[in-house]
Amino acid sequence: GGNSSKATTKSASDSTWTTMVGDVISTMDPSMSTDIISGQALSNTTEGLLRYSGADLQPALATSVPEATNNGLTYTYHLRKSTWSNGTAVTAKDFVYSWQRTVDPATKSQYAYLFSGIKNADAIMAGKAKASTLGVKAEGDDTLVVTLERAMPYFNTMLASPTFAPQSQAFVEKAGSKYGHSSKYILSNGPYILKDWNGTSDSWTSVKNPKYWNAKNVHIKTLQTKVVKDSATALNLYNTGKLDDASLSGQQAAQAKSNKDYSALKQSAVFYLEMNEKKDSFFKNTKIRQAISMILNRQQYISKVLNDGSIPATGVTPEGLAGDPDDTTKDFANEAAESTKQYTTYNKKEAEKLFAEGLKETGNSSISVSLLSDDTSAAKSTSQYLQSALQTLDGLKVSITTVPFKTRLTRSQNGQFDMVVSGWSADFPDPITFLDLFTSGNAYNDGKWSNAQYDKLIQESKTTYATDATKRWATLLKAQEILTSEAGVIPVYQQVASHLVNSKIKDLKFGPNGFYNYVGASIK
Amino acid sequence: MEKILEVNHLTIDFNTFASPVHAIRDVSFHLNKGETLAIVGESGSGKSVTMRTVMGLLATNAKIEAGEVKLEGKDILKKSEKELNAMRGNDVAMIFQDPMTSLDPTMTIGKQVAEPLRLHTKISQKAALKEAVRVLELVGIHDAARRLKDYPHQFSGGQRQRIVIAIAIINHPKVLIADEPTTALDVTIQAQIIHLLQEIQHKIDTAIIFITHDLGVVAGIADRVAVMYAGKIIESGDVDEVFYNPQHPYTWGLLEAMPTLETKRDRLYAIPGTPPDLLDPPKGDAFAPRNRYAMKIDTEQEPPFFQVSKTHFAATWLLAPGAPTVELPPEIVRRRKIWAQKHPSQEAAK
Amino acid sequence: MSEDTREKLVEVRDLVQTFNAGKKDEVRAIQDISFDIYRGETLGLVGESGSGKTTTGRSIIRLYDPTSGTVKFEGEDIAKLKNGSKAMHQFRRQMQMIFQDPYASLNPRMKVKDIIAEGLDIHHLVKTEKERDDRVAALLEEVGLNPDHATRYPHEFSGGQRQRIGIARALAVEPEFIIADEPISALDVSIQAQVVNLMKDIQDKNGLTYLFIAHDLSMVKYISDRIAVMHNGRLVELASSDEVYTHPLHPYTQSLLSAIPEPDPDTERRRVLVPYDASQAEGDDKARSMTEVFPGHFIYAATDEVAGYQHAAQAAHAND
Amino acid sequence: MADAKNQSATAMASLPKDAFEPAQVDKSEKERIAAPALTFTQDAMRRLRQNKAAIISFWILVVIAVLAFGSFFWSPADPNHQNLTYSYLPPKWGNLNIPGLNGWNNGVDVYKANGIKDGVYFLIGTDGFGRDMLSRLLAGTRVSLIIAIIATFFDLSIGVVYGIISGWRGGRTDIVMQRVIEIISSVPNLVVVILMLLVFKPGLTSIILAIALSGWVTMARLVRAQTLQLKDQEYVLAARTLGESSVKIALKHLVPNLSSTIIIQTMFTIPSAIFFEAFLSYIGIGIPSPQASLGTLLSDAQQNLQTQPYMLVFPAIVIVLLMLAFNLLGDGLRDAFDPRSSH
Amino acid sequence: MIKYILKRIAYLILTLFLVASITFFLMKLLPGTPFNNPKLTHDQIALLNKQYGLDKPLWVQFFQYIVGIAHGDFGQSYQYVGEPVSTLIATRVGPSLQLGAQAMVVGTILGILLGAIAAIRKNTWVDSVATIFAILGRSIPSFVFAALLQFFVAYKWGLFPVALWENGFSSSVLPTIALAMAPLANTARFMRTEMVDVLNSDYIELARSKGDAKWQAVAWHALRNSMIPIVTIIGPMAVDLMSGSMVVENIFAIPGIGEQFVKSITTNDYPVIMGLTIMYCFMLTVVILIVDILYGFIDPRIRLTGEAN
Ligand SMILES: Nc1ncnc2c1ncn2[C@@H]1O[C@H](COP(=O)(O)OP(=O)(O)OP(=O)(O)O)[C@@H](O)[C@H]1O
Ligand SMILES: Nc1ncnc2c1ncn2[C@@H]1O[C@H](COP(=O)(O)OP(=O)(O)OP(=O)(O)O)[C@@H](O)[C@H]1O
Ligand SMILES: [Mg+2]
Ligand SMILES: [Mg+2]
Repeated sequence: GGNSSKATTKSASDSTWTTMVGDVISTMDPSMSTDIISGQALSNTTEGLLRYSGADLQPALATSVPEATNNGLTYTYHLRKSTWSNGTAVTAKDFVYSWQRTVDPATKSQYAYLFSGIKNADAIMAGKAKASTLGVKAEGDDTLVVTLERAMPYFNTMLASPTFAPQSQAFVEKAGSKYGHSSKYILSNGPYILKDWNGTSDSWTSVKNPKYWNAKNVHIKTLQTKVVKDSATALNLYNTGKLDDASLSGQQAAQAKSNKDYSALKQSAVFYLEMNEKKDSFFKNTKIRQAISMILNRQQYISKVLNDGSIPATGVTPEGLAGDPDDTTKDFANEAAESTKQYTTYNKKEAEKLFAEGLKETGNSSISVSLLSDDTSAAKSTSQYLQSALQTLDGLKVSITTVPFKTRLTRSQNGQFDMVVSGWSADFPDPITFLDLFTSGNAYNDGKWSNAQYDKLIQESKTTYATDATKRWATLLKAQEILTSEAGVIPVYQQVASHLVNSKIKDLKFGPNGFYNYVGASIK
Repeated sequence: MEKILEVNHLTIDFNTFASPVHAIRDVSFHLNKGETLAIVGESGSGKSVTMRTVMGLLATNAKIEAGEVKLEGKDILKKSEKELNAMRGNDVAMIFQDPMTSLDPTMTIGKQVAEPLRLHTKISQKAALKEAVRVLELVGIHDAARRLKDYPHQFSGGQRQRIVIAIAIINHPKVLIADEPTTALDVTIQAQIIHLLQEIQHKIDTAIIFITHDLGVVAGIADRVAVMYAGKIIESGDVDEVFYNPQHPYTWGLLEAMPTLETKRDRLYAIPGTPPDLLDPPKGDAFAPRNRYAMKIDTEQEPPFFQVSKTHFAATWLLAPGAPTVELPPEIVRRRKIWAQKHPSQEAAK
Repeated sequence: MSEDTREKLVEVRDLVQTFNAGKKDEVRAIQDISFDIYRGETLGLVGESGSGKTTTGRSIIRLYDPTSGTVKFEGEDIAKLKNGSKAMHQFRRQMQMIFQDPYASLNPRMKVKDIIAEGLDIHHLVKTEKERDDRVAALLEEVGLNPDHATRYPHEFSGGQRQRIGIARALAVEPEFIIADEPISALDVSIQAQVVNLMKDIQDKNGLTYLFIAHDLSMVKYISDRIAVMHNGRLVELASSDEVYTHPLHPYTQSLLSAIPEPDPDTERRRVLVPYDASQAEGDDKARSMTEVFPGHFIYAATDEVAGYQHAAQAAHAND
Repeated sequence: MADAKNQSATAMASLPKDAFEPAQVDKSEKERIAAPALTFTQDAMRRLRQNKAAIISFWILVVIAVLAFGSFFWSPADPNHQNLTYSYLPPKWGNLNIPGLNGWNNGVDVYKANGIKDGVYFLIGTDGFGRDMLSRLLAGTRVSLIIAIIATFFDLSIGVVYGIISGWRGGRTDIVMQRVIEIISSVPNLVVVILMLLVFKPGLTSIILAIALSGWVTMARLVRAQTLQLKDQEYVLAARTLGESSVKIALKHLVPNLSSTIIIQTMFTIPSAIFFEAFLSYIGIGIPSPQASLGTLLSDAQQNLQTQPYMLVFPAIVIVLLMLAFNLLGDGLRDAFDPRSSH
Repeated sequence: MIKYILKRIAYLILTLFLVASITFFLMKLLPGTPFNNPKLTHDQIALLNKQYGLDKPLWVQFFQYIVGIAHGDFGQSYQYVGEPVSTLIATRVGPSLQLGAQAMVVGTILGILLGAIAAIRKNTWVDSVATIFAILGRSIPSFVFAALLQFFVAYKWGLFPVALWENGFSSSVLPTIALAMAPLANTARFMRTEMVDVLNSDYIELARSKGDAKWQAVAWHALRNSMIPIVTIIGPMAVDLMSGSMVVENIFAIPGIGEQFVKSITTNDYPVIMGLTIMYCFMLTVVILIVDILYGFIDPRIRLTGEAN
């Protein structure tokens, strides 16, 4: 149904919103997409059960945001009537098919693990069960029942992610290997339809989908996206009116802060320093880790060097990710930081003292380590700062090893490092997406920090307190406090994306899952 | 006889990084209509520089210190660049030493031969090419019409030199300067080219200045001869005068040093030493250090021209009144004998 | 013919030298030539440019390996000398070369002293530095140069001086046989005689044998005992130098001689060029070889032409 | 010639009495060499000295090299020392109020705005980490020069030897070696370098190695071509007829006469290497931080072009000076070593 | 001629084969498989390895890779899962070729002019200015130069689009200028040297003595002859353009393969690196071949024999 696009783009050229990203869309297959760029594109073209409007989780294809039943193990969604852009109806079966497809190992989805917790998902992924046994059932065309293996109080928050969007079996099978590789092989049920995208294009256009159930609330007719890698170029383009939204690099952001168009988007992403306790036993010493954390002058680093609006991290969970179930004005990260602030605050004296003690305890007179870093510009500057800051500790020598980004990931994974700065961005807006990482045995726990109490608390949050929001909150807070005070990993900063956004746009909301929601937004 | 070209007191220096090179030092000569003047002299004696001056093609670092070059009475040193362009290839034309390098390797010979015509007359390309064919046939390129589109590398050395000659004569120049046109060629081809030049001279009645260092070639082609040494003309006269009644010891040396097919002696006469460095020419007569007859005055003062006959001059103190009579080398004695036979009336000078 | 009385120093037999054999740009530089050089004589080699003179010289001194045929030096086939062998070493001493270009034949980055002494060093002819210097000084003196110039560089010398340095280098190893490849063509007229005289003096003094290559026939005649005329990679005539000049038999030689300019206006005025048509005397398919048509006088001729040449030779001599 | 007579008449009048005595000509005068004794290199150097641009370039290079390598021993500050309070300070020369050098940037007195103590100033400013840019520039120039020089050294050793062997041996050896070169040079050297950097561990050594491995081809080609010419030179033939061995001929006759080609090519290789490192830094696989090189300084500065333009200016001046100087010196050397060019 | 071209094509294939093999094995030397992502289960990894043929013995992989290349199949990108490398290249090669060609044409033509002027006015201020200009062109890294062009010419003065590949020709102007600087400088240098030689040659003197004015001698005789050696540096310059294009495409946000190459390097997308390497080689060898053939047309003295030189 792309007929209307011609008319819309022509009649309302002012109703076009042009934005930029740093890279191309990798895939438009919801099962395969993992990055933020394809995620945004998918969130424009697909409609899942729920949708974030700012921090609000709102019903989308589901008529309401249901509560869990059956001890938190069952969720039942009632679907409203809606159609795909080719006119066929979107049914509960499309969800079942989509989810099963993603979990099926044959699909090789990297995000399949997000389904872990849904009944049989782990078994399917391990190849021990058939995809059809996944705990998701269509009851008729408009009811979807999800059965979990364990209570996941944050389950609804995940559903706003494109990974949980519906897919039409008929379409997917017809498209075959080309599915999601060009506009022709994409089926939309969301607010927009992706046009002139060939799989590797450097720019793409999303035009309003007239068949979208909520089309009346889609006011911006056309979204244009350009790939611009150089930040100076982006700024020049913005200044010449070629872009309505440009992201800024550090110094640009620092200068733009007084600009009325300036907008800082807190990302649910935190960068933290991991120390390889398995390789270097001295890192098992808490005092050494604490000293390292306390020698970092995060505030100064961020305001002087990074300067892109990022904020010091007080823990691994980013600010603005999750609110206290009892008092939504209270933020998890802030609450957790209250008691652990001193461990993430610059305190040279204390750090030196702790480090000296730590050295003595481990029987080292000095240690020399290498800091693994990659060649992205943020990583480069962070590692340089870290090196310089850490070396102010007597007896600590740091060298930097720079490798390409992907190699850095591989090496982190394989434990080939002494220290490494890693980043994690939320899969869904719940602290557990971060805290889970540092349990013993988690594949992402590169530093192999291990704390029995921490493990127990995380476990309890998933079991004992799974359905008790308040208790669960407290448990997670406690866990984070342990992680921070023990300096199991050392949080450095939370990423904030500085943008210049044309002020002609109204009601453009940025969700905690990292995506803009263009539904409801309009241009003056 | 009508003088077509006159060079008077030409003096040229070259600026080089070290110090000025005094390449031409007060050179005077003239060229009559239709005659052939040969200029002989060894490498670096200033033959080419003199001819470039006549063509108005001196290098940028050259400085004309004095003198005039009159073509049909007009001083070309005073001509504008435009007038010079109109003169070159039309009134005066030049043939260069090396046929291998003096043709543009990337242009067909037809175009190259026709170029002077196109430059100096308002003739169509077609007509110019037709004329080129005619001239090429004239210089002995067979089947010229067919070869117009060929490139220089498709011709032999001798043929190329003929093409160069064709370029020079296509506009029937009044003066044709041939700067060592045969030095790079074989004797057999050299003989053909010289023969060809003579023929052409008869046909188009041009005056030729022929530059060479080979006295044998001179004997064959010249009406008059000028001998240059170290930037000066040291002897000039009719060809018979220079060959049979030479006056300058350098000319003697050259004639003696060349074995003829008849002469066979134990040793050749060799002029000792090497030509002077024009950066720093010796005081007095530049030839004095190599002159077996050198007198004291030779090392102190440059000899002026002494007139031997109406047409014959030589710059050597040996001709000065009061200079001693020297014992002539046998080869010169032999030549003087021939001179005496030819001019029984006139006693050979000294 | 009196060859039995003289010792053959160099024997060239059926020498063929083809460059880039089998390729498109194949050049048959020498096509089957044979001649001898006797000890103590000077053999002049003349011919037009590109006729294969240089190639002949270089093949004899084994700068090229011949395509076929043999070159014997003092009775030994030089092709059998192995690189690096003692015999080869010895051969490199006995035969030397003087080159055409006085500018290209001296390494611009070496002092005159080291250029001349290079052979001394290679053949270990001097033991001490002093002996080396003395030897170089003596050689410089011998070629008429100032021994003080030993520490100068080649570019400071004039062409004639450089050519004399080249001669000194060749003489340093006391060779028996010297190939002089157009040693004077690049020199000024006033200098040429210096070099020719020098070569002659040295020959008289040291009993050297020369192969003297040139295209200036007057000089060649002056210095040579016998003259070989080359054309198109072939030897066309070989005889004593007087014989070649006075009684040239081969049409090419006749043409060549008719073209030599002489510094004599009267002679020049009488000059008649004899054109040469190669297709008649070489170009057709007749099998030709060097044939002695008069004692000591060889002509490149086919069997049916021999009689004519013999007749011409006898007629010419009868007129003397 | 009309007045030749008059001339002779005037000249005659003043002739001394003994004028016609035979002259005592000094025999050595006949073989006199007028020019002073100069080696070929001296002669070339003399010609080089005529070339003002080349001489100025030479001195610029000397100054830059001395400063850069001197900074190994003395530098205004530790190039890697961070002091975040001094972050992004523009150049300031004491209290001189020259625009661009007075501590102002984008209309703000940055020193004042950041409350920097009086008397603290940085001649060419600081970067985001508060590192002294001057020290970094010196150290960076040094690294770039080291890369260039070592890479060139490898390039020379491989390229020259390869070229000489290929040219000298000729025949089949040459054909094979030329094919190899042809194949190597049809792989863009950029690709070679990048592959090298991917396989080896990134860092100074790898960059040098990578540039060296891919850079020798041009040198080899030039040397081969020159060797082909030289080997037919009569002085080489003369050495052969004297029985000189190939190795000795290469050392005594080829290398000295190749030297000008080699020097000149080096003059062009060095700036290419510097340039190449800059490029690698831009695409993110250059010298690892915190080390500075001209490339990293420039690519950092390019990102801040609009906000901290001074960060670009000084490294750019240095790289441009280096390039100009090496190129002009190279040109000068080429002319100086070419005997045909008289001035 | 035909034989010559066939022979060259054979070499080209051999070269590509060698390059492909070398790259293939080099890439295999790199540590780690691309899929050791803890988010993936063993099964998934096994399946991915199977999809990319990584489960087979090395020589089988190699064989399949070579066979694939012969059929124009360069495998699939790791980065864009499932996207064929050939599509990736095909969709992006256009802008790069356009820019490269434009830069080459502009650079060589201006370079020839600049070099010629410098040579004609040798040792005057014109020569110095031209020389310095040419060297400056080589002295400023292209990323700096491109950024300056964008900031001043496009942004401050508004003469051309700032970036992006959407205004047709005008989008290509600045990137072309940025790219053309290197070939311009190179050509100018070469041209000057050559022209100085040619202007000293006998045939120019002959032309002048025919009555050609200085400019006529230059235009009719000197230019063409001095341009002959320029042809030989076109190949190397094309290589320069490749590295230049990576930078320029990045800065001007142009969807070309240079930018793709940089990205594949920083993301270890080996199949794409390999594919692009082979493609670069291919383009370069083709350029060299064309240049060699052109050479014969430009210089009548050169006849193409079996020998390449
Ligand atoms: N452009 C120049 N700059 C400096 N010196 C020059 C220049 N042109 C000629 N000379 C010098 O002027 C002198 C005369 O040179 P010219 O070319 O006239 O000699 P020539 O008699 O023609 O010699 P050849 O027989 O070698 O052609 C020489 O010493 C030469 O070095
Ligand atoms: N190395 C080589 N490769 C290919 N062809 C060659 C080689 N050397 C000589 N020739 C060719 O062989 C032929 C004979 O050359 P050669 O040098 O022996 O002649 P020449 O009689 O010495 O001539 P010149 O009088 O010009 O010195 C010529 O056609 C020449 O081009
Ligand atoms: Mg001359
Ligand atoms: Mg020869």
